[in-house]
Amino acid sequence: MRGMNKFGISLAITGLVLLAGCKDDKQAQTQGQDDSAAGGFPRGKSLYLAGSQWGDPSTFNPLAESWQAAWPVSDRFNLMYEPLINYNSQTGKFEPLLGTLVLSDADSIVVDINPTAKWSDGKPVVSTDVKFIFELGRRFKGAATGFAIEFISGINVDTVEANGAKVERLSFLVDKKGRNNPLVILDLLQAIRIVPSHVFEALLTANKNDLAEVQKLKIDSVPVVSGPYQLDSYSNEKIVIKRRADYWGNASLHQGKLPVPLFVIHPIYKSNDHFAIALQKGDIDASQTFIPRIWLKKKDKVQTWMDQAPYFVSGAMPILLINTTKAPLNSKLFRRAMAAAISYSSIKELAVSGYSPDIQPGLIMASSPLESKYFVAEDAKARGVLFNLDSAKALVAAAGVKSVFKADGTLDYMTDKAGKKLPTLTIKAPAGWSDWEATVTIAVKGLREAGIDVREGFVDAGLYWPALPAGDFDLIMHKPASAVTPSLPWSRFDAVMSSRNWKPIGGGSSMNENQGRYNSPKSKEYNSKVDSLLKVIPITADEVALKAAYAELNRIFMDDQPAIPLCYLPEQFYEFSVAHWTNWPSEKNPYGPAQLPMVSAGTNSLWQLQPVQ
Amino acid sequence: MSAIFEVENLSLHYLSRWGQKIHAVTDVSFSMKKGEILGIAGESGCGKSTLVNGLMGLFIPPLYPTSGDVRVNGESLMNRTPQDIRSNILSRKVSMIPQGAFNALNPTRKVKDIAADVIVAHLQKGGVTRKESYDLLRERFDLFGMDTERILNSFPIQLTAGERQRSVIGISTLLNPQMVIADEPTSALDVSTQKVVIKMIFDLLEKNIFSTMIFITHELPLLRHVADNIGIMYAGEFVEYGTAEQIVFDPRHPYTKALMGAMLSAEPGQREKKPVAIEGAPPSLAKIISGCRFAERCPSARPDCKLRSQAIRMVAGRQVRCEYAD
Amino acid sequence: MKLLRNLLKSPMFVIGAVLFFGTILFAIFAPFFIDLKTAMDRVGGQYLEPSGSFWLGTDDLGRDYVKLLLQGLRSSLYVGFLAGVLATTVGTLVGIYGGFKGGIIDDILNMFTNLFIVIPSFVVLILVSASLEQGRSLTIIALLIGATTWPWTARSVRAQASSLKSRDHISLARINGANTLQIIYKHILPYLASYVFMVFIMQVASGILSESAISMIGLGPMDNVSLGVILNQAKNAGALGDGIWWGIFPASIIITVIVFALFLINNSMEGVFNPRLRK
Amino acid sequence: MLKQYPTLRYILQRGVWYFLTFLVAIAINFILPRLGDRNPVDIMMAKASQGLSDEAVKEKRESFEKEFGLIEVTAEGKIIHDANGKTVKVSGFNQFLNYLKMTLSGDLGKSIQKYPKNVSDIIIEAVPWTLALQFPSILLGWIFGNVLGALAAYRRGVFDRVIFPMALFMSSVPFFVFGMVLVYWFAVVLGWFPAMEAYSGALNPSLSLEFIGSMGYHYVLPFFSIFLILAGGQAIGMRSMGIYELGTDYIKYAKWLGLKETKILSYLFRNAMLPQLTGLALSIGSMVGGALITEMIFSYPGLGMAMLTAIGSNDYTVIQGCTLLVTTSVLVANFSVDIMIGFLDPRVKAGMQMGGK
Repeated sequence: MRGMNKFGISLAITGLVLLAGCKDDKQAQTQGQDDSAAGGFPRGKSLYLAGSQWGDPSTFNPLAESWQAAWPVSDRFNLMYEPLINYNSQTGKFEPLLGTLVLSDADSIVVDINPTAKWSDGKPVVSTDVKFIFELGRRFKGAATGFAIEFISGINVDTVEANGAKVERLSFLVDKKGRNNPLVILDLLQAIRIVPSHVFEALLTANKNDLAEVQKLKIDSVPVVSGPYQLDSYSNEKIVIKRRADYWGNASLHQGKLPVPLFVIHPIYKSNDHFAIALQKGDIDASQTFIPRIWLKKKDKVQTWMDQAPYFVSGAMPILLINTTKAPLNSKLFRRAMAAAISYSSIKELAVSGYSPDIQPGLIMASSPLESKYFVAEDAKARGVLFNLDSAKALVAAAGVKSVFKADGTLDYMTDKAGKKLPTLTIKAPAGWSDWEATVTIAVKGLREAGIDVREGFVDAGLYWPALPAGDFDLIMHKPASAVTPSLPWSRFDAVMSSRNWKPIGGGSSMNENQGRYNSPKSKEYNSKVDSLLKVIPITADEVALKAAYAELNRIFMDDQPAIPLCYLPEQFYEFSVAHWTNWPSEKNPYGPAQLPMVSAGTNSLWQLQPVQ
Repeated sequence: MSAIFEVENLSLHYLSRWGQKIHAVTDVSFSMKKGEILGIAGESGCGKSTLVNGLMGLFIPPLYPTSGDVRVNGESLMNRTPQDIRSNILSRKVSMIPQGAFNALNPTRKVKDIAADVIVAHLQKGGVTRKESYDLLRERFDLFGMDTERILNSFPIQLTAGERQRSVIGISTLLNPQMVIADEPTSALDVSTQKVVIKMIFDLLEKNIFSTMIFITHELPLLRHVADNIGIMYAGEFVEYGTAEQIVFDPRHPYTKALMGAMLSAEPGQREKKPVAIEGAPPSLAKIISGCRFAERCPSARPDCKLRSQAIRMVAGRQVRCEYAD
Repeated sequence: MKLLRNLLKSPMFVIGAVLFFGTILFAIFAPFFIDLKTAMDRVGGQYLEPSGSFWLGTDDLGRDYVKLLLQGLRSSLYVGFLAGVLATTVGTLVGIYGGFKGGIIDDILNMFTNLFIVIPSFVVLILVSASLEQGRSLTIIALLIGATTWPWTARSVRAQASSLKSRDHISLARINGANTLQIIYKHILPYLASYVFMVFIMQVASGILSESAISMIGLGPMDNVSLGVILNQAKNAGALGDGIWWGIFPASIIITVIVFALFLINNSMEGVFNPRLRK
Repeated sequence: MLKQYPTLRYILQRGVWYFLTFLVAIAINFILPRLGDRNPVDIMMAKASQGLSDEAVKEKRESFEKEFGLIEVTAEGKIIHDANGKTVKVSGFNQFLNYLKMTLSGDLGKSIQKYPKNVSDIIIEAVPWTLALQFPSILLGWIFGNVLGALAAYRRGVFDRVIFPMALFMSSVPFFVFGMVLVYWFAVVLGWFPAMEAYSGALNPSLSLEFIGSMGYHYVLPFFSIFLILAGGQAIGMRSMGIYELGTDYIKYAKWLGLKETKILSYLFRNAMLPQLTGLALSIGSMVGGALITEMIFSYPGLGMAMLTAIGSNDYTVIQGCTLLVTTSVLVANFSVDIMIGFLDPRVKAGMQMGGK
């Protein structure tokens, strides 16, 4: 026995040493950023927000591409870096931030820079900073904001007198020869966050003017920011930002108040079900992830914008995108047949936990307060297809496709006009995305009952993403224009129907919009109306004309059915817990939009939340 | 001189996993005086080894005593705790030289450590340190004219079969036991090694390290020279028990006769290890046998042999388990 | 026969065999009473509690868990058996051939066996499934499991075969001019049969376990439900947090019971075949 | 040449074999993910190309392809274009050579999803957690299971009749099933222990008592989910081995010699443990596999989680890095156990000498 003991003890000691070693390791990793956290983050002063960072935080560089940057530098989060203006998805209005929107027309968009806006190093935010980021694409091809120059031909700077102070006035000129699209410029103004040019010009100089080198910097040690929070510490488990007492906006935008939470902490969870558990246990205060059966969580103080179904404010529209170049999918009758064979109510109830209102035919989100004004109910009634298996079968027959059923009543295969057997169609969707998998499963069931030979084609996400722009699919799940921006619903139509960059499938061609290759400009059936409407809408100011244009576009969509909208989902699943913080914006207390207090205008609720004593 | 070792009507059985009893040894009695050497012989599977395994009062499952008694110096070994047996009997009073010494040594321990374990286990606490026990060992192993240092410092696998067997004998007799049970100590050895091993055992006897011994072997001629008394076993029973002279030159039980005939006729060196020159096989011991156990194979069996079980009776000065023997 | 009688005396074997064969019979014959064609159909709301009409409730897609679990059970058994048969066949052939033939071929086979034993099979599974083009089917997963677990069979069969090789009756057969195949077929396989059967039992168990583990990490079959897929879906759909025990426990219990039954059978057989354990 | 140094000879022989196995493992690691015709750059471009002009996309693609060693570059690192302005693909064999060179120098490339993060950094960050989670639970489970198994073998009787079926049952429960049951019961229903993560979200890693306490509190459920199941399996194996050893001649002889029970138990344990040691090393592979799911269930930030995230997002370079690490550690574990057994069991070395191989 003695020999064994010795052996066991030595192994145990090895284990302890390794353990100790690992702790040292972890420490080293966060050292230098971590001075305040030695005693932990007091719950009453910390706000836990989740769902925007899934992987290890790799860089906090605002020039890095959005998919690389970590929260809150990525996406449209305004906590560290801020855009010129905020878009309030509840009111559809622009709110001032680093700048104030003065005027927007077909020629230019004019913004005054807020004269009190300051960087954390005390320098004022100036037009040079704005020009730096908006025009970076002119200097470097690899700039993440490079697409801005496709829309903006130039930025004029004037100095004007406003309320007795000198103010820099910026005019963003619409590039008439280019995309000629002031709508997208508005999108850009609320999306592109301004960075301190004096910092980054210096970095560029230090790196031989090589942007790629500068993009590799992590910028994670006391970065110069303009927003209300500053990076405190981060690890693979969470990102912590800390309130800046000297944030310029406290005085100018928030009546001198400080944001209430001292720390905003973003835990990094890897799997969907963990968000639900964390929210229930009060470990996180708000999340923007899909959590099924949210009503079961009410007892655990988890709430949403609305108290009952659909619980969330719709903003995004998952669709089934169709490869319109492939027989029999190239027949609009066949596509309409498919649209009639899918039980939207089942999808709503089972796949998305009832978080969708009843959907209407067409690409305009009828239930959205921002879009409903363009929706024409009569058109939808006259032209749209609703779930109806009999009419689906009739449309299949009308498309010249014959369904062959087996003896037991299940579908065997389809034949075309010539009697030739058609191959089974598949719906491509990323495996493991549970709500999409469920949606596809429900769709397939209805389609097969209607005699349409379709199967689920769940693939690894790594195959899904490249397949989309390449057009490598029969049918594919897709969520076009998923963020609520000023350009909706135009951007959704553009993403599904535009032939602007039409390229045939194959040979490595890729399209970032209209991946179903609808409406080829080279074909005889080319409907030029679509592209001209898409061109005209952004520069139409007249509401009546705008409504007519949208109505016409939507009619074409319903007639041609290049894609099948499946349900309306929120832009973000805004769910919050009142266990530690109260006074969240909600339907009954609608002082802000249904967004987490880190996105666009949702950020303002940071000044309104109240800690639970 | 009174008997130092007595076995009285000893029966032993194995308990199988399925609860089946196998009566491997039935009703064996004998007694030994100091200095006596008892030989036990019989076909393999006759229960010789089982018998000697049951003579130390330590029953290793699945072997269990059924009935009877074993006494050392008049003290019964039955119904004593294993601790008691271990500290008072084993290695000191009765010691075992097991069959197949090839595997009897712990393969991951050096010979000296195994031997030292024995000394440490039996001497009072604080009596002997491990180091002192090594010295003791060396002394004893030197007695045998062996390559002491090498052997003691070797793992069993580094030794030859003969060296291993001699080590086992050395270890078994370390504490000068009153008596030794040697279970076929020379089987599985080549002839010249056999001789060395036998010589060692007799050296030990001569040097008075022990004096009393039960010796199990196939080598009947060897028994004739060595043993004072011989017991012949068949199917778990002693069928004949007498002096070496009586058994070897004047066997009375039909089985003993057959056995002697088979063994003594063969040329030396060509003797079969399994002395089966008799047709048929012993009966299964899983069932209770009512008649004479040898009746099936007995050349002189009579019809009523299978009906009655046989009792020991005295024939020509020795015990015989056959009512018709004369 | 005697063997079977001995086995039947072991309560462990009886329990294991009843559980396992009961499960198999259920998987085979239940579809005559429970219509599996509608297993994937929605029959009610999301996660309905177990009730008279749905004994085990419904899943997140409103499907009847009884049917789903039956389908999953069939898939898991299918994977287990296919993987088990493949691993046992390949392993036995390699093991017998190597163990019996010896020489350079044995050395090479042995090297491969050891190689695949030290390279964890789940690593191979992950790497291969990550590169599968046409999606992962139940059959492909079963074949992959079988293809990575055969070395365990090969190793133990080889040891047995090489100990058999030197036995008298085989040397005799060899002297009498029997060729290798004949010897293997007539003299080695019968001796090994019970042993190979035990190995097979373990391979089936490990096949079922591997499949469920692979499905749990999201690399499961895309064309069918299995018990692992059911668990993975329930976990992804947040059944754990909502206390929906019927989404987790029935499938878990079925996997555990099958594997437990197989372990029981294997261990009781080991007790009978291994004389040391039997004593 | 090394005949007079059997130990050294033995170590060298094993070492060479394991090194060859390592090379094969690298080859497998290289080939398997490349069986399908997918390319890390495609996956990266699907995200990275958004909002870029066609020309910028082409340039970006080429720079990624250069970074991942898919196209030929000049000695100065410039991308080579052919007459048509197209890039020149590196042959599969040369890619393998590069991969081999990089791997042997410890460079595992860059993550696809977390670009430009190095795979080795991801692994270095994750490994301590996996070690912290698995090492104690595997080790303690192994020891506990073996002690239990040895006792069951030695005592048999009621003890065995209770322990054995329980251990058998525990060993047939999949890791993740047990983990989920623990979460459901102790975290969701009873709320005694946290359901996930390695430490409280309110803390940053430090050496404070508070943090260590939090780590311990979060460690309870994952620890038991591995510990109990592992102990079950080990107990079964040890029991078999123990019963086998119990029947051996040397144990009987030791008993007849009157050795103390503890001494005999130590003989038994030590000798029965030798094959168990090999088993420990061999099953580290499957343990890492099983514990991978444990980390997923408990959202533990270790290697399993890193691998799982990589699988979910098709981060092949990370998957490859992780699998290579797992394979390597299994090889190292096996190698060390081989060496250890070489010292502990004289039969092994002697076998080598006698076999003359």
